[in-house]
Amino acid sequence: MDFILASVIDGLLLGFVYGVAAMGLTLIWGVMNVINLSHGPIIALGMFGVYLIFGAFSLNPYVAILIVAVLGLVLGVAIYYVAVQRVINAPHLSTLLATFSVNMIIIGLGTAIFSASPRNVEFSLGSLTLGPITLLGTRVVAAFAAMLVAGALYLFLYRTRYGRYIRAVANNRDAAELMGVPSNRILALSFGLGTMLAAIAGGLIATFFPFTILAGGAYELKSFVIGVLGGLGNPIGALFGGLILGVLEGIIPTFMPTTWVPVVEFLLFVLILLVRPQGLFGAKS
Amino acid sequence: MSENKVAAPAKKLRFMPQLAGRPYLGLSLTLAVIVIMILWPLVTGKDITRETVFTILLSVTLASSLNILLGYTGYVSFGHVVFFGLGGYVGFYLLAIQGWSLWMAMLAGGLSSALLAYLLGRAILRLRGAYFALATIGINEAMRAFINNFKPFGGPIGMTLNFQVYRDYGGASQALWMVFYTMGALTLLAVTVSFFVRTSKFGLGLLAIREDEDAAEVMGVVAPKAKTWAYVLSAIFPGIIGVLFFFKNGSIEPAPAFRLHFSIETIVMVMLGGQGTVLGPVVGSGLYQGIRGYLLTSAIFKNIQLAVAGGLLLLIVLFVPDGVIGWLRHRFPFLRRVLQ
Amino acid sequence: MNRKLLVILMLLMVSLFVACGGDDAAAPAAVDEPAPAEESAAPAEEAAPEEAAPAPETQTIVVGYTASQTGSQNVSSTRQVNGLMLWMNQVNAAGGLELSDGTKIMFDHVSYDDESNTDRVQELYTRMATEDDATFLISPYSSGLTAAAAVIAEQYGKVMVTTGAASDSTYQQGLTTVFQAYTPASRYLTGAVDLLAQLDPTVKKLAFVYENSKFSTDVVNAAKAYAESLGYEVVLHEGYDPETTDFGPFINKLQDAAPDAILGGGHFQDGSTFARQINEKNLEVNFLTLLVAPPEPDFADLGDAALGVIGPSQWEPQAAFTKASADEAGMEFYGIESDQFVIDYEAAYDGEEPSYHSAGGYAAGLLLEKAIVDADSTDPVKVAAALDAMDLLTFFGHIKFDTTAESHGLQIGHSMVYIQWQEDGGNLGKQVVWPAEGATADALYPMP
Amino acid sequence: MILQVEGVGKQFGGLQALLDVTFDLPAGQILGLIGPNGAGKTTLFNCINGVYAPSAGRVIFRGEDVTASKTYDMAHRGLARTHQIVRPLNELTVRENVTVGACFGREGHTLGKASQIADEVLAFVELSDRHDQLAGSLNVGQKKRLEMARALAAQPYLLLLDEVLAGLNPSEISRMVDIVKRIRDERSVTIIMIEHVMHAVMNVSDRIIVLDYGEQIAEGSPEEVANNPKVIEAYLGDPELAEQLLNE
Repeated sequence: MDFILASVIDGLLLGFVYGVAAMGLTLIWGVMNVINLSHGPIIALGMFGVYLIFGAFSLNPYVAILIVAVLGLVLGVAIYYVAVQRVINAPHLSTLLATFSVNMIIIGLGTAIFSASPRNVEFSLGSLTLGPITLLGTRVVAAFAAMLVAGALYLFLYRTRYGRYIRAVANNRDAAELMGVPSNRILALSFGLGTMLAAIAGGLIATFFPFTILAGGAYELKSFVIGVLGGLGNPIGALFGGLILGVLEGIIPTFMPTTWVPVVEFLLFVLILLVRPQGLFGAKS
Repeated sequence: MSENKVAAPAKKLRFMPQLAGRPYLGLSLTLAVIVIMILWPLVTGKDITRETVFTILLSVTLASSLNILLGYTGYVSFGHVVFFGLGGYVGFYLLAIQGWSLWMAMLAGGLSSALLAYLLGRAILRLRGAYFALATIGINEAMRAFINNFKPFGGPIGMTLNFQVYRDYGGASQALWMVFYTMGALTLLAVTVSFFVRTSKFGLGLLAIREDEDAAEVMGVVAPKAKTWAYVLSAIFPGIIGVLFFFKNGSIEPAPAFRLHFSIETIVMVMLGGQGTVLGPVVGSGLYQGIRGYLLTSAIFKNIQLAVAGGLLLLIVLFVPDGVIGWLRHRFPFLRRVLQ
Repeated sequence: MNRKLLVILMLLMVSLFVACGGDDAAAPAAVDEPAPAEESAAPAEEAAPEEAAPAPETQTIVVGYTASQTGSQNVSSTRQVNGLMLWMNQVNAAGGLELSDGTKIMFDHVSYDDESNTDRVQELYTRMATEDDATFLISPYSSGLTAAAAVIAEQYGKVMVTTGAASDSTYQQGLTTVFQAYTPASRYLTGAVDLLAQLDPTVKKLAFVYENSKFSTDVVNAAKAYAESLGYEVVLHEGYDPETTDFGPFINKLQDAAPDAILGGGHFQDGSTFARQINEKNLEVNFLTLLVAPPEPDFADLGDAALGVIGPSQWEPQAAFTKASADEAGMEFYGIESDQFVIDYEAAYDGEEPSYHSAGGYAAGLLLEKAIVDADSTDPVKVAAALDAMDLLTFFGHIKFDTTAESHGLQIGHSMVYIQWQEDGGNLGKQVVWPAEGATADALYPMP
Repeated sequence: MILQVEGVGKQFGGLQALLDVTFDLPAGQILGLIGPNGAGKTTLFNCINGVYAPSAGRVIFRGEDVTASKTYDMAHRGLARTHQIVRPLNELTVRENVTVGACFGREGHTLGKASQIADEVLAFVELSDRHDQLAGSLNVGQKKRLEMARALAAQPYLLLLDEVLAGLNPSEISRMVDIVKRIRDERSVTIIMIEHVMHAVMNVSDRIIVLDYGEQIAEGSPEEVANNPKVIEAYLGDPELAEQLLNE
């Protein structure tokens, strides 16, 4: 019983962070119907951002994440204007390949600069022992940070003017344009927010797992799964999707070999796409 | 959309080969190019040329197969490597563990990929656009994770071939040549199949689906069936050459067999040459491998070859979405007869 | 119209030929070697062999290998290449080898970065075997990459000495030209089981948590069978994927299964992470043996997490393989002695302490050298025959290869030692704890 | 009877788009289908040709119950249609577009035969000179005729025309009306046409059905329908305007 509880809690804490990564992916999909295939490398850049800032200035990693978030936003806006804007109305293949080419560029430059060797942010907040369960400080903080980010995103989308613009553009771009919403700038902002979330997730992961420049790929795939679980285009659903995935990752190893986890995850992913493409919690139709 | 097309020059040539003056000119040209490639290592007499051409032929076959689904039917299969990997695995298992001959193993590899495509096709081809693309990624990853746990196929460490096997094919170095010529023959076959699909009634139905699936169905195209068969056709050759490839490699493991990046590279080759044309994937593969080879070996670019390749891809997607052959066909209408 | 078609046809062909030909023309720029300090001083001959020695008698032999300069295997691989280059520089500095007909053999190398990637390995070994005219090959680091390289060596009939590649299964594929310097994987952890039996005869429950790689699987399969034959109960036997960074699920399972001893790991990165997370999660463990990572000096970076961890090693600086010990055992000794190797290595690489991967790299070169001397030729068939016949002691230990058809090239002479990280006056240090006759300290048990 | 529609209804969520529509259509007639925007005309077409499965009722085509058949089944059975918003296969040539119709329609011709039929049909709709152009590059009037040609190439028994006159100028309209009549007369194809251009539909139809809010409010000859006060009220709104239109 302790074993299952410990596994579930471990999974849940990670699930929050997965949720943040997936929120970024699904926000972009929801607003502009673009699957961002540069999502993984941006997560990796978030990791390296924290690693470098922490290493160079010995800044607290959580302060570093704030800086990384701003950089992530700027990077996303830049990617939008360079690679996405021109093909936003083209067939899906074009946006998939455009964002994938950004993926190649980031990975290529990243490998040249950082090499593909593993890195570690040498940072620890100790651990917290509650009865049979030992929680790592960094993971608990990361889960709280993820909740904060999700809450902030919710407030932004539902309580601010730009948030309303984003929702309007997501709903109907032409209509929003007619009502005077600067849709192109809103799309750029949305893309930036999506990459910002990815970078934050990367930064949080870097505080407890080792990583390489290629490490984002695994989290990108997880984000797909979560996005589909929560409903593509539904950022809040993504947080719940993240929790579900986290719990699954915790629970599955308690009764079968851990290496079966991805089999279950991806089968679930395909199944939900087929049976309930709007996700478990519904999404925009 | 329609404004762009008004500017397109009037086309004077007919599309259907049986009606055109010289029906198979396009095919002959394409095949001639491939035959010359196959003979090239004999001219230089170098093993390394053979290896380079082998890579290009492999790409041509994969790209031409994918083109049937991507270019003709308009479905973006991001996880197409699953057929290469699965076919490779099934064939390798039969070859290495069950002691089948290479030829039977290749056949079995092709058939198992085709069967997988048939079963999957009925289910996932209902999805459109990005959802289909995502589903293919999911299937590839699920398959990789499954094979990683599947003990008969060696699980995570895969399978290796006993070298004694090469003796049946005249020793290791003979076997390499045999593998090369087999690859060449398969490439010719795959391109020929692609041509006949493109110019057949079946192919016309696929093109109609690509342009507007619902309208095509209203006109009587049985889209679910046509799509499934297109999927099956596009899966067979990857399955066959998967066996050949891993036979040459001597071992097979889940990660290299189901490498998502490999699928995406194939899409890039199709795009580069021109999706929906027969010659496009051939030219695209040659160009892509040429560029990649150059970047990998260039003193300036070797460290950032991936970034440079990404930049080129971006330029193509943004500015030449029709690819080389597509662009030539638009720009020089008289070429449409040859560049099919 | 026909002329236009002709022009197009030619254009297409030209473009394709450029595509094919591009690869032929240029070779990937060879990787920059981590330059040993002595290199600049030593091989003037290497720079201009024709002038330094009379032309007809000097033959320069190209040795090809790839290194994982980047990717998951970079730590161990870099040490291995350092060792190999030290050997090459020493041979060349000494004026090369001299055959009985007076021919002088100098060595040169061609190498590339394989990025720890199997596909790259095959591409690059093919290039070295064909385009770069490498006469002999040295393996990359790790069993997985070496298995890929071995295929190419076999296909092109090149003699390859493998190092950093212990997996037994590679040598059971009917290879004829590949020779293993390392003790095979199947004997990696059997000694650890013996050690445990000696430390605490009451222990019964073992757990194996290991990387899903060729090497670790071979290791654990053999160790598990051995342990079970001794009456141990295996309460957990599970593999993790090579790119695993989260060992939480495994640690939870270990907590649940409560074994007396944990054996496993894989390579450097995952092993270090595993040890670190076991420590972070405060898992109670008495005996922890991990593959590959602990013997690496960099393992000390883990601090407390490293303390008490045991690791099998192919070679340790304390190992006393000398000419004297060879004479005592009635064996032939060849090459440098252990002490001298450590001194030379530290001098060459700014005081970097050699690990067994460094020693393995040097040993691979040394074996090749010895085989050429024995064969009195650089002909691959003769060199392979010399390797087949080899039975000697080096600074690296006893070397002898299996010559049966089933597992040709498998190392059957060499054996392992086991180290443990112990605290000595506030400093972490490696101590040899097994086998008893070579031990420099008693094993800490239970581990702190 | 070539087509019998029996009590067909269609509901989308809470919206009742069609309710209990019933009519018979004998072979060789031209049936006009009129009604205000949103009356459910296109929905009725969609229920007949299989785009939607009706929520209630039956569709019988040439004596067989074809309710909720797939669109391609209906095409094979000899039903062809055009779309209100044209759907050309943009990247294919005009001729290829029409060939698709012939290849996959009722007869399922081979490619060679189909392209002969395509040439013939293109001549019939007066698009021969455009046959090698990409369909996407045609103007609206040409696209409408292309839609028609594609449907005709299938050699259907029944042709559903959805606002083929919308967006055409007067000369194009009279040309199209002429084509519609010739389809019935020369090719003995039964036709149902949705139309807003009153004088045209009154002119060519043998019979007219009027839909309003999904319900069938009138049926009869053009004169009967035109003089039906319910129709004038519901559909035409202003009786005077209606009269004006009829007299055009």
